[in-house]
Amino acid sequence: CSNKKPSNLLIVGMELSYPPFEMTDEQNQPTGISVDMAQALSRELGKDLRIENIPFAGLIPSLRTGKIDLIISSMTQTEERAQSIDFSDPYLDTGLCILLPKASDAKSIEDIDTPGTTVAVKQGTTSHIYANQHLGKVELLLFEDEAAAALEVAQGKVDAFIYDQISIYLNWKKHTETTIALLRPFNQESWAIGVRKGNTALLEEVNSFLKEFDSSGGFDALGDKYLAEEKRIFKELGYPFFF
Amino acid sequence: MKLFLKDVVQSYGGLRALDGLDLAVEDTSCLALIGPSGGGKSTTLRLLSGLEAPTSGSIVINGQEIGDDTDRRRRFRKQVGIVFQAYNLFPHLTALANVALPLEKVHGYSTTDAILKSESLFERFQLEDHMMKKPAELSGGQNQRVAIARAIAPDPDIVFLDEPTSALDPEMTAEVLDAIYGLIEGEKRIVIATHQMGFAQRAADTVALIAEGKLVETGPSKQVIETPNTPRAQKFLEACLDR
Amino acid sequence: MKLFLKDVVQSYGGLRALDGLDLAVEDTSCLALIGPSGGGKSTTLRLLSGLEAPTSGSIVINGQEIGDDTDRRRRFRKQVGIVFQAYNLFPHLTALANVALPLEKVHGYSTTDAILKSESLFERFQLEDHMMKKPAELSGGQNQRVAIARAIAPDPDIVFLDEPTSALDPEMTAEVLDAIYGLIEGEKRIVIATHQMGFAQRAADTVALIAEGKLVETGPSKQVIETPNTPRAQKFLEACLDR
Amino acid sequence: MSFNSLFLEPRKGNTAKNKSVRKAVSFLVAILTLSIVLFASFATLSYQWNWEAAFRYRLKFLDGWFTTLKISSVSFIFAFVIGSLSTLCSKSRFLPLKYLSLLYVELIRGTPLLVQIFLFYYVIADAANVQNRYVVGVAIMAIFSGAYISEILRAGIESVGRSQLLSAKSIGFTEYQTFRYVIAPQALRSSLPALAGQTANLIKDSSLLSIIAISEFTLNAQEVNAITYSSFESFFPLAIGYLIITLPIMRLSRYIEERLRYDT
Amino acid sequence: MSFNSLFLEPRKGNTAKNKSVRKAVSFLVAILTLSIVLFASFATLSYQWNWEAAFRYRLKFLDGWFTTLKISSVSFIFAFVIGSLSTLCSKSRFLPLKYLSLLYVELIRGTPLLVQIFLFYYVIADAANVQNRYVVGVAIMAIFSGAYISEILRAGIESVGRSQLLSAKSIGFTEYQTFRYVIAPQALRSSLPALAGQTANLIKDSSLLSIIAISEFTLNAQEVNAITYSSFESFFPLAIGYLIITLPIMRLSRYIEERLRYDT
Ligand SMILES: Nc1ncnc2c1ncn2[C@@H]1O[C@H](COP(=O)(O)OP(=O)(O)OP(=O)(O)O)[C@@H](O)[C@H]1O
Ligand SMILES: Nc1ncnc2c1ncn2[C@@H]1O[C@H](COP(=O)(O)OP(=O)(O)OP(=O)(O)O)[C@@H](O)[C@H]1O
Ligand SMILES: [Mg+2]
Ligand SMILES: [Mg+2]
Repeated sequence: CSNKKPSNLLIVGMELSYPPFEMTDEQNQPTGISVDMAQALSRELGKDLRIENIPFAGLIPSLRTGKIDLIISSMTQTEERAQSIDFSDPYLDTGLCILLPKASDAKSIEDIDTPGTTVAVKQGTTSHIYANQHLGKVELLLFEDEAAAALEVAQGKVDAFIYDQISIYLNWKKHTETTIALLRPFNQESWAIGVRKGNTALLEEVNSFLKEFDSSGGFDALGDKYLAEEKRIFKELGYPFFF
Repeated sequence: MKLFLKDVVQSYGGLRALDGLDLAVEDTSCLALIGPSGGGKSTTLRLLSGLEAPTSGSIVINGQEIGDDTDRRRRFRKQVGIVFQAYNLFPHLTALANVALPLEKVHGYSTTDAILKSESLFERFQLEDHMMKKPAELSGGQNQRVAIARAIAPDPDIVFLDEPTSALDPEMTAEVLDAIYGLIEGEKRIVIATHQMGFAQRAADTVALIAEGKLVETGPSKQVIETPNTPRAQKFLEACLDR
Repeated sequence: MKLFLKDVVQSYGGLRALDGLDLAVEDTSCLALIGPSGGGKSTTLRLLSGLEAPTSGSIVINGQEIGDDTDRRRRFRKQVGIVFQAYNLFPHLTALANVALPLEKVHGYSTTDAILKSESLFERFQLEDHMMKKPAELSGGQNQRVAIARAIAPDPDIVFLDEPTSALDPEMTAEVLDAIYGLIEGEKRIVIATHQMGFAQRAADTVALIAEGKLVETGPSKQVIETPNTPRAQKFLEACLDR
Repeated sequence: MSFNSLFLEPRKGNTAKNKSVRKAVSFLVAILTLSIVLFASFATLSYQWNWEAAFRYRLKFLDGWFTTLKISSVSFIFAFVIGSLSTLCSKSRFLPLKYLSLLYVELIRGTPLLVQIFLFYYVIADAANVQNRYVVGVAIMAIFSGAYISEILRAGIESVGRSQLLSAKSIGFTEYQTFRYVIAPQALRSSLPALAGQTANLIKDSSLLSIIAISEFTLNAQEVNAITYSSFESFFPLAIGYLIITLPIMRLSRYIEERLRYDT
Repeated sequence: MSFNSLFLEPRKGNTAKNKSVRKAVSFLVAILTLSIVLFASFATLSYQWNWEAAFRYRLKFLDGWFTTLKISSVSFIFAFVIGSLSTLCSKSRFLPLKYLSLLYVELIRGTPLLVQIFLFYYVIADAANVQNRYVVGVAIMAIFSGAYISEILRAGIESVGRSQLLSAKSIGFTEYQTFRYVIAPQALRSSLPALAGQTANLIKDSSLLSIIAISEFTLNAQEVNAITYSSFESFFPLAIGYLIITLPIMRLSRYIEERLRYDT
């Protein structure tokens, strides 16, 4: 299917609802760290860029059926996903964190993994996969909408919400009076660019781009552009930062 | 039965179906309403039987005002039986259920008694073979007979019949005439609207001729039909085939 | 008009509405069907006018077989006019539209001509004031007159009338009689089902008495109605109020 | 056997013996046509099927299916009650009640269920201190479907002719009896197709309850999809699971419809 | 003014002068009741409102709203055509066609739109080499809604009495004329409430097209929600945006319904 379109076009799929990595600006144009990355990549490859806004669950099917060429959507590299698609070299390290109701006295992930505890995760994400594998005792609640999960914590309807670091931080900022956040990641994971299986030519091009982009300070610049405040606060708190 | 209608007006939209009808009948067992089509017979019957309230004017039957008051009209209706010109049977019920249901639900018969009573009426009107048919499966005259059966089944004090023999053959018309005599003997009172002058003369002791929403002439049936006084009545009755 | 029905059977479910009807009429301008209610008059009319196909048997009108073939029946129906016992006007159309629509759509009148023709018929039947009403707003007799107007408006070759005067007063009945005479003079042919023997005798030259789905007696109208031969016919006609 | 005798419906009254054969053959032809389109499409897709992964999660499917069945059947009962009450109110002479019912029907039918779930669960139920998400889920679905049912019943009631009401008055029926014996049976008959459709919708719409983390059928299927990355392998069982509930409802409705048919 | 004269609907024929006053007052009472419930609930929530963030994204809302409007109006037209054709087929004497229409209606009504979108976009449209996602989106919505409309029209057609058909035959109408002048107007009248409901559903259901990356109203609102972390601030505009489309449709339908009312 992939040869139905002009070859000088690079189609990148992402879910534009994950600030500040993938989002839209007030003019409804795609913007964010991943968008800038995609632009740099297309320049490097000498191709025109088209960004497709696709819900997370639709990304892998779209890639597999050739409707897009790449996934740059803050996608964590996992073994299961690697069976369906190929991943580039990782470009960002992060980990999962916890959002708790104000009254909670949990201090770590181990405190949460007790019978009778309800834990919210975003369905289909690595938080979901982690909980499935490591939190055997809790009652798991799946959310599609992370705002809903954060509200549940704020209203005390669930005992914890597990998600990646930046999301937990931003959600905590929305509910500062009712929630607390444990912002030290309790596991390690890394994000990578998704490429269709067998498309090794593109995979190699992407990998060499990433290497060069990193060494030329591209990621640091993006961090300063989009995450200046977070970078500062994380430094103050002594948490590791992405780039 | 004493009937007293004073300046009764019934408007439908702009049209005055009854346009100041005055009628006073001192004592009658059976009153026949005759007159040209569209003159207001059916409308008069609907008002007399308490189905509709007149736009204005007063209606008194046996000293009882059948006026504006909905509750009084409802109580009055329980003591009367009505045969509509278009029969108005319930299309979703069998002929038998059409007759038996009001007996059971309104007049307190047991189910068995209601059915027995209905069956005897069906026999009288030669409908034994058609009890289980729905109205749409009955012939015109069969529908009319079911409607008559429904009206007289609960032994009402007054029966209002709107052209009850229009779809009936001479044999059945005679049977209905018999039924009317029976009712009169049983101290019931009857008001019929009819176009059949022969039938009117035999059944009714009093006749009222209504045209253009007004009373034209009233009096003993033989006198009005055979030797009408007013020119309008004379003109109307001239054309009769069956006088 | 020549009519020939041989062993016609019409079954509804288990019931045989017509149970082997044989009728041969050599030459008639107007045939009247009489007989007890439920005897099969309306059914016979539906078959003769090609609205239904008989379960079995053959029907020939003027040498033309009105049989099983749907297309032939449809062609035949365009040349006939039908008045139903229950009028069957279209409830969503005004009285005027009920008459004018078939003129325009089936018989090729211009809209103006269709309306003019309809209006002249409404005048004839004294319906000028009721042209814009829907059927539910008309009195019983007014509905019946609209149905007659609809049937005769396109000058059909044969007109089938099912108790066309049942809801009409003597004056209007005379008017309908006149209309029938006019049709006969214009070489049209007519079949009427009726319970009014006086009307039958005046309008029809031939009478057929149908009872229990079979022919009882047929012959010139005066003879059959005044001096019937068979006992069944004698019994039926005995009860007549208007002979 | 000729083409006609195989594929044409016999005319009324014609009691052709091979009626059921015709039906079966024609039905097969219809199904085949559909299947061929599907197979041909999948063939061009060169999709690597992975049924095993989906099969491993069969319990998850089953769990979700039962949750959906339970939630939607309980919701339906309440929806019917709410819908009937709202229809009743819409016919009330007490105007504020009438308008409240109108507002209810229009606001609920006019806005997305998603918003309603959010508002109801996180605002109204929270204020009312109802914490059980299943109770709230059932309540929301009942309120949502109730608005549609109310409108369906209203239309059904208004389809009962005025002459029927006059007739009911004439035999002395009270308003309740008129409703019970005249209006309701006729209105129900004419509302049946729409009611069946609404029930199917209720069952399917209940999938939106996943937003408040009710692990119903669709959510569970999507979860399997997310875990095993086998979209079609989880969506086919999903479609079939819903059909197992909705098909009998639609067939039953058609059957009753046929049984209650009467002419006017 | 007494309680009665303010809140009770005047009886038929009573030409009370303060009719519109009554209506307005009662309507206000109804709206107030509703608002109070909402406000009271939000008061207990202690939610930090952030309307500014949502307002900054007004263009995104507008964009999505227009997309939804465009997609659903085009879909509706096709859905109506497809639905009518399917109804026609379901009345056909050619049995395979009849059963194909039956299968279409039951399979589509019986399975979730989500699955249909997935299957249609990733399999059938792909095989047919249609790449434009908006074209596919419109096609899916038309096919989906068409099944519901087909069932609605079928019910409407079957509500036309046999005597009407006999009457149409008797005046020499062809089958087409019978349909055009007798069946269609009566069926349309009786299907109108259900059709309006289905249209509202079509508009709202089109939000599921977000799964194939059509940036319609709901998706855009959810994105604003995700970007600005302000759920209710994006859901209120969402509800109102849908109401702006659906309310006029429902009102118009009621108005036409009232205008076309006739008694049988
Ligand atoms: N659709 C139907 N289903 C069942 N039985 C029917 C149907 N139509 C007519 N019948 C029966 O067929 C018989 C003949 O009916 P038909 O209407 O022809 O009588 P008719 O002579 O016109 O009577 P009437 O003078 O009362 O109009 C009746 O017994 C009637 O009940
Ligand atoms: N609902 C209505 N809307 C408008 N006009 C109506 C309505 N009901 C009756 N009318 C009109 O009122 C007048 C009287 O009607 P009514 O039915 O009382 O006449 P009738 O004497 O019974 O006539 P018929 O002998 O033809 O049955 C008629 O002109 C009729 O058109
Ligand atoms: Mg009358
Ligand atoms: Mg008859």
